[in-house]
Amino acid sequence: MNLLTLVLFAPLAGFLAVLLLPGGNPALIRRVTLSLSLAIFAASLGLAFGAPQAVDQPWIPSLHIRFHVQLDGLSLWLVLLSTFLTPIAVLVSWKHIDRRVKEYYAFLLLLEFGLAGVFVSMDLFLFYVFWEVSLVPMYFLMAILYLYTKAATFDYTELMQMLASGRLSLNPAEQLWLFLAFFFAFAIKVPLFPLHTWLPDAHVEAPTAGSVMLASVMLKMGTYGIVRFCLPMFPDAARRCADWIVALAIIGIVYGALVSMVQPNMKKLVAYSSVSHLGFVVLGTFSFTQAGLDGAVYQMLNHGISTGALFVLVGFLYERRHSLEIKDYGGVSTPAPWLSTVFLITTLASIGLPTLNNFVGEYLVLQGAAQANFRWAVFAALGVILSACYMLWMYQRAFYGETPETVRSHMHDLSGREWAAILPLLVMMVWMGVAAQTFLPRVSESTSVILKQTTVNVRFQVQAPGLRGRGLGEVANAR
Amino acid sequence: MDVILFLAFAAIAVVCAVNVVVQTHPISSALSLIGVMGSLAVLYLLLGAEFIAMAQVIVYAGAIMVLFVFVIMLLNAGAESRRGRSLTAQLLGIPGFFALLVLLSYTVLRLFPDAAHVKFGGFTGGSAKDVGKLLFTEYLLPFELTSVLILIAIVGAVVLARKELE
Amino acid sequence: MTGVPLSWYLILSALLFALGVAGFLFRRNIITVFMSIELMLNAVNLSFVAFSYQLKQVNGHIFTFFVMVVAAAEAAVGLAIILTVFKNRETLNVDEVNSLKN
Amino acid sequence: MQHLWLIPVLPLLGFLLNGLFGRRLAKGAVTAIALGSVLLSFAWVVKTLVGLGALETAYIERYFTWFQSGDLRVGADLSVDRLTAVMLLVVTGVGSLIHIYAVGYMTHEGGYYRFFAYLNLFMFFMLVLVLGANFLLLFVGWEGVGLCSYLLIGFYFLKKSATDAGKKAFIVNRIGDFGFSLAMLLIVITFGSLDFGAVFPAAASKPESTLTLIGLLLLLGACGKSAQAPLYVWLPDAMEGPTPVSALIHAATMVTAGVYMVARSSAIYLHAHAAQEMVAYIGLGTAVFAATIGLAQNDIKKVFAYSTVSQLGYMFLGLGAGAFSAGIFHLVTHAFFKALLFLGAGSVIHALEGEQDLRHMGGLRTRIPVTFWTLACAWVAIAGIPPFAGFHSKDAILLAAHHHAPWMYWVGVLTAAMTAFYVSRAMFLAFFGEPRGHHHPHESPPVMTAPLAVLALLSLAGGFLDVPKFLEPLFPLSEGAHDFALVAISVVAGLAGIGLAALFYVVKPGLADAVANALGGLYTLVYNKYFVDELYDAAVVRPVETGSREALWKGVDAGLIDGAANGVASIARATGGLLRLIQSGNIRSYATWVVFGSILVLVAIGLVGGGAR
Repeated sequence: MNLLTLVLFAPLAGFLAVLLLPGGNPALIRRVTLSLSLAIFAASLGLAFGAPQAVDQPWIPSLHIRFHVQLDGLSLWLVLLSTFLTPIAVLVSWKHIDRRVKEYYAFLLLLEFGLAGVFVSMDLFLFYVFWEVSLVPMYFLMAILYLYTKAATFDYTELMQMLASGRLSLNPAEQLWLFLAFFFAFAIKVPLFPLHTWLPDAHVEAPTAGSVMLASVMLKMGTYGIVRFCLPMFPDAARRCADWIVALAIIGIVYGALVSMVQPNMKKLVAYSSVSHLGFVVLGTFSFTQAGLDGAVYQMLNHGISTGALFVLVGFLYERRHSLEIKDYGGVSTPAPWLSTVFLITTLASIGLPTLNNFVGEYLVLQGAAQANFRWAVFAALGVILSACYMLWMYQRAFYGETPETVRSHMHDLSGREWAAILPLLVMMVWMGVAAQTFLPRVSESTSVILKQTTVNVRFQVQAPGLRGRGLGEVANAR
Repeated sequence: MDVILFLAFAAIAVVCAVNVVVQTHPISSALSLIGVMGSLAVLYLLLGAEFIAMAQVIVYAGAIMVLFVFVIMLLNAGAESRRGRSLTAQLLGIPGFFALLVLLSYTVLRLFPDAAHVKFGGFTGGSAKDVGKLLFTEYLLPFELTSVLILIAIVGAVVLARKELE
Repeated sequence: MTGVPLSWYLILSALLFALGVAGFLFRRNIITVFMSIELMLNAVNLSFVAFSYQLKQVNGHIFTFFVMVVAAAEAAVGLAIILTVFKNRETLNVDEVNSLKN
Repeated sequence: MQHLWLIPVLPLLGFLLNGLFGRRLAKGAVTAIALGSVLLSFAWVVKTLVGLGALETAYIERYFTWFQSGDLRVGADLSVDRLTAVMLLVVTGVGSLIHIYAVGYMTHEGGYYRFFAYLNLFMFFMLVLVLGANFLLLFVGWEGVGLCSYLLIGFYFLKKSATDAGKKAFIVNRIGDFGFSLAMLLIVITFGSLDFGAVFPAAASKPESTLTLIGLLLLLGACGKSAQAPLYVWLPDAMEGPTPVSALIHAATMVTAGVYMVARSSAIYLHAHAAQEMVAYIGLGTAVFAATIGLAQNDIKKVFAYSTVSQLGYMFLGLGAGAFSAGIFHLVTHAFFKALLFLGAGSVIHALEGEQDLRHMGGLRTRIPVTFWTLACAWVAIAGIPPFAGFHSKDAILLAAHHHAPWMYWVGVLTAAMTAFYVSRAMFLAFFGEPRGHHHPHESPPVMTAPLAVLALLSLAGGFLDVPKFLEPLFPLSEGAHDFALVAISVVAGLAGIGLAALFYVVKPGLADAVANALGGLYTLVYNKYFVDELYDAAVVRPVETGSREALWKGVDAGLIDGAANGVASIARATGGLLRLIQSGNIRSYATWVVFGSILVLVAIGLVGGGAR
């Protein structure tokens, strides 16, 4: 039983434990969930220090399905992000959730289990099982089954070895269709324009903690899947489709920003801004450059922290005023100066102010995009301008100006519990903005492997008809 | 001898099975089904499955069918009426029956073209001892689980029945 | 004497199974339908035992045993459900039981 | 080790202390922290520069790697060379004076601690900007000062106009940053690094077209930050902030960051001819354009704001003409006299309890003499009267412009005349003639007048600091001869401007209105700042906003995409309707389907031949 297994299954145990608690005592349930999630987070911190861990055991031997989980620089921080945000989600729903408390907290832990599982699974079937927590991606299922019929394994490591050694060869058409099936399933989750319209509605319906987990971690499942599986397994197809996908990503960046600008509802505004931010992640991924991939992964974490914080803060506002409409606010900074300050810092992080976290990720993504094709960077950088427009405009309307009586009577400053929820996020924003090197080397380690895999295969199949790969050589020459 | 026994009891089984299907009164169907089960028990013996043959008589013919008959009596079920047929069942049922029969037979024959001939005494591993040994070693967990299953079934049956009879 | 070919047993099994299916399809009395299911289970059991003979293994017997257990449990619960349905609807005709709520 | 990091970190500490605990601290403690941190920083600058001596080459200190990806490493490295030294002295020196002044100015304002926290934060970012040893660190400072500018312009956050102005400043700056970011990306692609030490020596060997593109993109960034056409629109609005802010950020330091950045990148511009030409054109155009608007403004701070835009144009002209050191020289002297002008204006406003309209002032010369006399020093300095500060630097730029292209010199002289005119106009309207307001002016306290006096001294004598000579190792002096005729012409132009203003506003007060009426439409155009704001609003802001709302959100998102999704859903519903016929609820028909399905499976097995081993 190593630490990885412990961290992975502790939430499941927690889920069962919370279910067994007496339902009539919500205070107890909240405390138990909070301490459990904190303990899990503490344990997961150990993952960052120890040697890379992996577990590989037969699971369903007759189908050659393995319980293969592994932690590398790509998954490590995403797992930590999930365990980090769960206690915060518990805290922000402390007062807000007053019915079916037991089920709510238990399922929060189950969600944590699923998310952590998605990020460490190295067996495609296992990945699918964990992924099932949220969505039924039929195309994905079909694609992995097809792969299984060809390779008779779901194990990612094995698949990659078979691909590299040529024992499993996919012709261009097969690669393309498999890639598209994988990508489509992931892209809905990201969500990539034009598959994003579910997101704002989902956020408006979800409670605060739901929004936080959805935006911060669950959306990352899509981008993680793309980086982990789509790129290394189907590099040729990925490169062939890169132009189209990047076009969608850029449209998403600009479009999400423009639509955010005119949202009257705070949650929708933040949701559309997510569309814009995640466009950056996809853009960086499909730039096929070291900087772009590093930036994309880093941006996943950044978005998790800063957008998570935004949803937490919008939740705080909602608890006070019971409205998400921006026009119902105004002059909040007079009665609640600290709340406003924290909101401002988060806003600034979200619009990519240097020394706060998003900047590093955005910069690296843009750098990678520029190396691949300078025009991409030009269009994507427009999103940076627009993000300032919509966030600051929202901030101005909600926080500045004279305070109407309706706001004054509801508004009070941050409570101790709220501080406990938001302060770790603030610390992370500054830390990740200033000391990016805490995180980046581990990320680079994994992304450089993935990058090499996408390049190696291209070299093998560069003669394939209709393939105009932008090999690493060309990028290197451009520098 | 083997052939005669097989043909005799196979014939009884088939006739009784047809009777199960064609009889309109459930009690007749139930009695015919007991006939099917009894003749199957003999066939099991022929195949060397002593334990299963006994279990077939005791559990199926004895316990389960008694339950059926009991319920039929309790509900005082009469012959079924002729109205309200399902069109789909009519249209697809009869061709379906034959198609299924043909296909099953075809598949079976194709899968076992050169299987051995069955002779009484050709396999003697089906005694209560052998079955028990396997049941309590290799299949211990499933066995225990079935006991839980039965317990749940009993509880479920009691709950369902009680609710309506109170 | 060379004995009976195994395929005869299997064909008998198929025949009984098909009869069970037919009964399931054509009968309207819910109890008869239920008995048709038992018939199908028996047909399958016969196959198991026959295979067991062929392979000279007891495992088939074990499966048959389990099928019997499940059949018993099923009969208990199924008949309880039939009782309930009858109390509620005053009918045993499956064609009239076509919606989950009254 | 000289511990360069202390220079920016000291104000940062001040910010943290005041920002976190300021509300609970006594006013005296807040003042002590704010002033102390900046003064200590200034002292540390002086100590460091003394310790570093001649600074023939850049002195670099490397602290830690900020982030690294592949070959690209960005470090938290600070460096000092002569250019940085000049900037450091200006920023911390003038910054300290303005901090002292602000203690007096802000005494009666709410949010005292917040103001000084922001001001300290600004100092931190500004110092990072000038100390940074690579483009990205420069960008950190660049964005950071933009943020502080946003916060300080919107300091009176109850006023919508103030927060609007703050937002506008930030967003317009962002447009500039767009250019700056792209320039950085291109620099990395071209040079493989962002370090000044790696980029500039390699510039000569790179293709001119790339360098030109980099230069133009950097220029876009500089235009945003330094309020050059067409991105100057935010600076006049920025006057909504408290006056010390206008002096510190929007006159002396932040807005000159663009000038600093272009000068810093001189190696690139020297090899990118077209880009450098563009710098000159933009500078000259802005200088004239803003000066004409300044002629007709009635708000004293707006006059100085347009003056700032115009003077920054001058600096760009100098840079574009190849006289980088002249541009920096003007930056320094401008920091002295423009800070003084703003602080003086603040003193006037303070004296008149918030009145900013020149038409309601007048005759203040005797009422607030200290303010008047210090302002007069700035006046002569900006008008280019020898031997005061503005004369030297403006002269250097004009000479370089003449060397570059004579017509630029003449336009520059015209601008100089206009500059002298509008500043004199403001001075005459405020301090001469009869009092037009109903206020009872009172002189400002010594804590405000003392910095004015120091700045007045610097404005008078600052021209004798030979900045171009000091910067010679970095920017070789142009060989243009010191042509006395050209100098004389520009001085005459300045004097003419003052004379004309005196004629209009002192000798014959009615004349100004008569001329304005005579000019009619032209006057209206200038008075309304050429309707640029309205033009931008109609051409960019409205279409984007309306387009986003009507076309994208309601059209594409709700209509097209959701429509398509709903279309799929309705197809599914129709299919479901068909399938619903099968879902009769009849158990036996279900069973039939099950049989049907198993038959299909069997057929499939038969066809595929599964099991036939």
